[in-house]
Amino acid sequence: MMLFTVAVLARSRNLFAVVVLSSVYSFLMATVLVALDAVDVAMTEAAVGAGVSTVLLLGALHLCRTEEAKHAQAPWLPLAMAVVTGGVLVYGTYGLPAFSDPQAPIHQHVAARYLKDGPRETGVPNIVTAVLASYRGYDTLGETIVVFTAGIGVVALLRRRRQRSEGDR
Amino acid sequence: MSVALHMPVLQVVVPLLSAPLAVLARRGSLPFMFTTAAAWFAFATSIALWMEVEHGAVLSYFIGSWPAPWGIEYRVDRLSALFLLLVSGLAAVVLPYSRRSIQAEIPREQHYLFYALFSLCLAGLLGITVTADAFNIFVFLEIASLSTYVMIALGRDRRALVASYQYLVMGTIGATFFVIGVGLLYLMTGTLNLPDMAERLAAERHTRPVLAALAFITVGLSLKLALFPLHQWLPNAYTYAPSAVTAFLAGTATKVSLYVLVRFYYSVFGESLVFRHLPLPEIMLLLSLAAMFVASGIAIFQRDFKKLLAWSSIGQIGYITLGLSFDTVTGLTASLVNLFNQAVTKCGLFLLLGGAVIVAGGSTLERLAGLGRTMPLTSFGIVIGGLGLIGVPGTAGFISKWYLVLAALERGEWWLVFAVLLSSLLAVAYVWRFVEAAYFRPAPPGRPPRREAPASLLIPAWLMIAASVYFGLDTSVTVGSASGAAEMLIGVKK
Amino acid sequence: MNAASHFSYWATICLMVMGLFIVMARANLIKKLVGLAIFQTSIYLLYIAPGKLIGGTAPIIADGFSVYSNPLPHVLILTAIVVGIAVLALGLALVVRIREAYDSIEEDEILAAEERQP
Amino acid sequence: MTMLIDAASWACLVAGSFFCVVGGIGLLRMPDFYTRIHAASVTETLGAGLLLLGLLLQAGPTLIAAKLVALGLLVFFASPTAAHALASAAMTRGLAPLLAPREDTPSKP
Amino acid sequence: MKDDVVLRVVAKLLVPFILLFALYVQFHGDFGPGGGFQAGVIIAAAVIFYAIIFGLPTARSVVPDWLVEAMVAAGVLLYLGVGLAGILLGGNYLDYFVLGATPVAGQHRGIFWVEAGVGITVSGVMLKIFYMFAARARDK
Amino acid sequence: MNGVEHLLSGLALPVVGAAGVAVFRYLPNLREGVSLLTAGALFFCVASLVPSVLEGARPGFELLEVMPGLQIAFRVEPLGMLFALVASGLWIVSSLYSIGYMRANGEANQTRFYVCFALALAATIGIAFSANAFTLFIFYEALTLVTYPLVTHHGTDGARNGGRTYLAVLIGTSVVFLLPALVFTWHTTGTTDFRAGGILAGKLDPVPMAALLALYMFGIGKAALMPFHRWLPAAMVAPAPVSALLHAVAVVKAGVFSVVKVVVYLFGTEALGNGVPTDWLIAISGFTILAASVVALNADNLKRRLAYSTISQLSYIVLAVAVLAPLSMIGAVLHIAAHALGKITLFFAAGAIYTASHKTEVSELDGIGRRMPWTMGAFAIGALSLIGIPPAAGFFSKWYMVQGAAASESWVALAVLATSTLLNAAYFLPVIYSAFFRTERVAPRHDHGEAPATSVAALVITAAATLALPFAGGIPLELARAVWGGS
Amino acid sequence: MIHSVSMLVVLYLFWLLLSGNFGAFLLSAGAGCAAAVVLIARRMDVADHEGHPIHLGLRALLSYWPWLVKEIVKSGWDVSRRILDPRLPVSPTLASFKPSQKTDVGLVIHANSITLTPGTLSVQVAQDGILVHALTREGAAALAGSEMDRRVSRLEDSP
Amino acid sequence: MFAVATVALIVAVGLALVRSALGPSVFDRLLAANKIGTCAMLLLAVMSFRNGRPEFLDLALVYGMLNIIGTIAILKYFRHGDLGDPGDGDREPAQ
Ligand code: NA
Ligand code: NA
Repeated sequence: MMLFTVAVLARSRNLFAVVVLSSVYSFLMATVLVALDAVDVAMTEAAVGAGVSTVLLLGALHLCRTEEAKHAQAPWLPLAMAVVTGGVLVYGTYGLPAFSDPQAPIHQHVAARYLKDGPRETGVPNIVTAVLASYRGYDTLGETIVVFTAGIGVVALLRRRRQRSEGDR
Repeated sequence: MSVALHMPVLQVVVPLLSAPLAVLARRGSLPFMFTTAAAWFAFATSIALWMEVEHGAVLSYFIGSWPAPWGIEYRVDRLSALFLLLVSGLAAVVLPYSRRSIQAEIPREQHYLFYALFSLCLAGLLGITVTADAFNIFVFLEIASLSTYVMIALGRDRRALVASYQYLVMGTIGATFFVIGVGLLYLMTGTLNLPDMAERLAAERHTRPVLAALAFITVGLSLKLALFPLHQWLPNAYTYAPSAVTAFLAGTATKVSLYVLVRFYYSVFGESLVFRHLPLPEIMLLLSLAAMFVASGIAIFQRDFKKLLAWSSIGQIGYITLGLSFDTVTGLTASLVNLFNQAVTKCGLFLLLGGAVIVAGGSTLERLAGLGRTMPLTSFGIVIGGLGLIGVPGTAGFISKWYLVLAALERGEWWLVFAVLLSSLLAVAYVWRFVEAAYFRPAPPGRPPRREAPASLLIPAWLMIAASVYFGLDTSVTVGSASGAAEMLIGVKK
Repeated sequence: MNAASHFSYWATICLMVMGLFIVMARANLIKKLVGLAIFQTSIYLLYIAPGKLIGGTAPIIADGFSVYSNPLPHVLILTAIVVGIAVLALGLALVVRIREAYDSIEEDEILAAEERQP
Repeated sequence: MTMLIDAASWACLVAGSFFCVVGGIGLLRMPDFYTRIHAASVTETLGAGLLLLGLLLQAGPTLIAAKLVALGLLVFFASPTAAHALASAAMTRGLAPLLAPREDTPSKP
Repeated sequence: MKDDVVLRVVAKLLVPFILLFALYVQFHGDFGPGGGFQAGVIIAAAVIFYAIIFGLPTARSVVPDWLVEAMVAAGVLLYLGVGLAGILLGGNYLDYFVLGATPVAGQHRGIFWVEAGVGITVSGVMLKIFYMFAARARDK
Repeated sequence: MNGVEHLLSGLALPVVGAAGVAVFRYLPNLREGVSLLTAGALFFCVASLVPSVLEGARPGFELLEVMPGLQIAFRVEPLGMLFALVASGLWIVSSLYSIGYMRANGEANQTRFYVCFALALAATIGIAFSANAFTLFIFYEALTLVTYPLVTHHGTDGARNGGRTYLAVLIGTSVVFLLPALVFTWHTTGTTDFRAGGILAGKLDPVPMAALLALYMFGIGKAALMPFHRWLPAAMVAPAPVSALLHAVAVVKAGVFSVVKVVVYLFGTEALGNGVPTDWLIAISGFTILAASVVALNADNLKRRLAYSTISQLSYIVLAVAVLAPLSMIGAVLHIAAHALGKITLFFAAGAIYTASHKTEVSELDGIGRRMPWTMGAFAIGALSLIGIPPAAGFFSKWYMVQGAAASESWVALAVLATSTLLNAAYFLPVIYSAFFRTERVAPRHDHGEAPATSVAALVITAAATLALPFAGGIPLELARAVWGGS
Repeated sequence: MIHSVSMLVVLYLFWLLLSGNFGAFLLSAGAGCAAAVVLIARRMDVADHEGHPIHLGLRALLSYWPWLVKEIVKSGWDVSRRILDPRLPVSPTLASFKPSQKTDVGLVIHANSITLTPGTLSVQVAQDGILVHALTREGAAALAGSEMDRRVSRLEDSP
Repeated sequence: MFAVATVALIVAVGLALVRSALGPSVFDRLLAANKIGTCAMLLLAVMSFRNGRPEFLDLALVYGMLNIIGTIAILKYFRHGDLGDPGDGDREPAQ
């Protein structure tokens, strides 16, 4: 279903429809994520994908044009490149542990300790939170900094300048 | 508590801290002072770290006191120390320069944002260099990249916006490729800590996902480091960004991506996998040669000197990857030395050019005509830097070339020796376009007869140029560290 | 190595190919960004699907459960989502500025305008 | 008693599922935008309501039930608002509704 | 859209509950899904919802720009500060063990403040970004 | 002062002089005074080293070690001593000459001219006293770069094109051939030191050795071995004092000096003699001698004729080296000095003619000897020396070469020497003949006599030196012999 | 003020229901959060009779809602049958009528009740008239002066 | 029985997806998207019971809230072409 959404999205030239579809896509993705037990991720994806990014896209769309121009160029080269990339990944995935294999390295090594010792060491039952904020708290610091960067970046780009007009030459 | 103990992390945290402080301070010169102080602190720290690891020690720092594969580890060895030194050193020089240069290029009410972004970029680059965690690399890569995109877009020309957009798209694709590669590695090893990953990969016999990971990481980072066919974002980004940004980026951004590549090749995958089982060295060799000839060739025909230097950077990246593709201690040394020297030289050139742009009002060769007379110090500095690009003895560029030729000779491939040297002749051609414009053409009408760039721009710029000459004469820091790092990575005992 | 055990990878790959295709083939700057976002979301599945254990449950420790899916990919992907939205926000801000400067958000029109600019 | 509640719960779930699908079919079959809203509202009222009721019966008098009630209230307030906003916006933008002629075949089935 | 009576009334009804729910998500990240990031996004969404219904100027006077910008920086500073507190109390950076009487109490305290930092910055940034886009549109 | 201090001051003086020139840029008299003074001081400084070197002292020091086994270091040895002596001596006269020439022709940018000139001398002294090939290479490249502004002095399109060719050939050859040769040498031996008997001896098989030799021979583009000779005629756009500098004082001399030094101290003549093929070098240098002479014969432009003459004369030295006989080596070394004196005289004369009459073509020179007797007299002496007619200096150097060639039974070399002598005569004698024995076909636009006094003085001095060299106490010969003192 | 206090209570209840954790920290945090939200709500000007309609009598609500649910089920079933009927027997109609409610809250309850019942949809809502889109002519005809209108008005009037 | 509900909801989502792909008007797509949001929310509620983790109802609540906010945002944009427009004359907020 997600693939279907994306396919329609790729074909759709009305950018507005693209926004709607991408929000649908996020809902679907979030639901799939819940099915995969990633509830924290699902909540984030729903909030970000269906909420914030929809609003952002609308905000941008308002300032731009809502119809995509028609293009004559044959997209064979991009298609070929995308397919080659996919091919490499296909190649790579044959050799990965099978789905839901409890013997796979990811279930055996680091994560196993998080699940085993996490509650005792951090006192937090939600292991995702424990890992996020404590074991890998530094990554989350980085993530917060990323958000911060985006914030001041957007301010730097979009704040109206008072005295001067656009400095374009 | 002792600061010395926490140097690896403070190195990154202090610049990170200066960004929100700059945002809070907003007006006045506080943002500038925070950022500069942070950069100088980082530089001092990196010198201290460099001295500590120079004789082979490896510093390990566990963030949050969680031991290695469970928490995030910071790890300083010879290789990372060299890059820390480079990145923080350039920042420490560029920042004082930026004070005057952005006054001319960026509206005043955005200055505090610029400084905040600069700190973030610096922190991001340092973080990439010092971390031993694959995913943490990605996070800091994004911090550096996002701040870079914005800083590029702050350029005065509207083309800066498009350049920034293109960089954003290509950079994000590159970063995502990197994450895919890291993901495959994680799936195979269950860990994100690089040394741990390396250990587990050595025991791993299912190589297909690992090879795919190698491919993704290579392509992703090649995008970021602008390896030849993936370089499209670079020329415009460098050309239209504010001068201080260009100077800093040219010296650091692509270089740090290369660091990550080297790190993954030697410290994670292991050279036998990367270089023996795949045609990767051959491909990299060909692409490097293509970069050296095609990009340098394109540089010759540029009308804008900033863009010319940008194309030259792409060509120079070819030299760096060429050394890498040799997979020898000398080759890697050549690559690292080249990278270091090139960073210093290019930074100096862009800084000088920034001053010229402010005074002359543009960087096209027409505008720079007669610069030798109107701005003698600036244009003489550019000539010295240009000689460094050519690789004239007595400049850092010569040392780079020397090692590259040596590495090619060791392999007994004379055609490569000649290819390297012939392509460096292209540098003569493009550098001489500036020389002829500056010294043989009259200044365009309306330019003041003789006005140098302000001292606050000239001094940092000349500092870099002087450094590029210094590293051409005393190679104990560059070659010493680089060969030490190369020996460490390839596993040769001295 | 049957197809079913790799279904999630295939889905990932299809999403990735489509996203990448949109980024590269479409000239509209906003559409490109949407493609980029989809491309980025493909890695969610790449990371998270292998972390799922059939019979396991979400990694929130509770009575009555003993098998939990792997929490680490969740943490990583949370970060990836944040990065994605940050990139999208910046990209859109850039598009807005580009549109103001060039009066277009079609890549080829903009490049043509750049050609004309001295 | 438990069995009775279970049976009622199952019945509610099945009925809710049925109305959800019906709403989906209506969304496809209806001739224009405004009529499709009517179809959708079947899902959002009967479908959602019955499903939540079914779950509520499963949950019993716990905090979970309270959350389900909160969810129900949310749907109760939000879905008509969304439908109204949709219709109103469409009308404002001049999307003309497809109207039946004055005298038509009897509309009762 | 304030002129639409249905939207106005329903928005007035919902916004406080969304805000409270966001805070709930913030405080219960330890026990269930959610945490600082999600809470920050939902808070921003609530304010954005308010701004959509009642207009940007109204929203900007309720949650003024200076406050948003301060939040953007303050959250990051809080996070960084928790890390430095670890160093000051004799541990490593972001070491929570030293923050409390027992290691687990320290972890709790550290996680709480760190999540708070994330929440503050994220809500500030999301709101700021929305303000920027919407304000630019109004200026046009 | 001991040797090292002399050496140091020898290296530093021109740089100090250049700085002094720059300081006094608004005071022309003082500026040129500084220039002359520096030249004199340098010559004194260099000359004062001669006795101790002849006694066997080899003062030297290491400035810094760039990489392991790769130092910037200096050492005085007889060959460099001779070269430095010639260069610094000629700097005095060329300074003298320049003053007259530059003022009379109202040239622009004179300060830059004098600064670059002094820096060129600094580079030359660096080359002369370099203790290893690496140091030599550094100063060799520096010489290219500091002479570039001199070549393009006029700043015209023609000057720019000439400058491009100059740089392209010199930098091109040194980067593409000389640098890898150097790296290879270092890689093979771990050093690039100049040592008596060579450092490569026994380290390489004959064929790689010959290949390396080829890299060096073509890499030293300043020696103008064909096909890399184009830069020399291209550089003729420069003012006459610059041509003197290029052809006599510094640049080409640095080239052949490097050739000799590389062959003697890196390869070692004995090592080369042991089965390393060198016939190709004799052939190429022989061809260069003859071909350049033929071109010179057909050139009407006087400076062009002189330029091709230089190309041909330089290859004498390469040829003499390629013969590998001790006597021919001595001839080669002597020829560096002899050609320097002769050629500088000729260029001074050409410049003086241009300054006085604005004539550049050989066909315009009929009867000019009567208007400018001193100039043309000196020209005649220089020409005779280069043809190899006794008692001028050129005769002696050629004589050693012939003896060496005969001793090593290199008949090809002998034939080349003989033929080229005839060709030399054929392109020089007609000039002298028409200058003195023909009448002016067209009256000059303005009546003129000799060039300014300083110029004339300079060329008279060099002409006299050409004649005096063989009799000057045998110092050059002793130095030349001292090169092979060890072997 | 009364609205604020009541809102505080309701929000705190909401917190307790969501949380289900009665530790001291979370209990006090909940109180703090509820208070904070009330403060923001006051700033936002949403803590008034519209945003927090406590004046509507609880008893009236308790009698209105079941009736509404019954209506929804009835018309929902009707619309479902039409959707599944192969002939698709619909006759979309636009109709306008004047509601009898005096307050905005009442109007909104009425309008949303119309929309909630499948088959009718309020398109434009104002004191002087509600524009309704109905799936069938019969549905449209039944609106003016309907029982729903009366019941909502009664709800509005009740203490 | 949860399975029945799950399948039914997935089918409903599929049908709505078709509508969102067909359009024809933007409002049709939006309606479909809104319905998908509702179905996804219900799906989550059902799944949380199926997996025995009822605390995930929080997630469903998030879905519901964002569903309405997203829909209103898009509509607001469509009515006024602007997200920050107050609709009618500016009103000073009460302090
Ligand atoms: Na959490
Ligand atoms: Na309805």
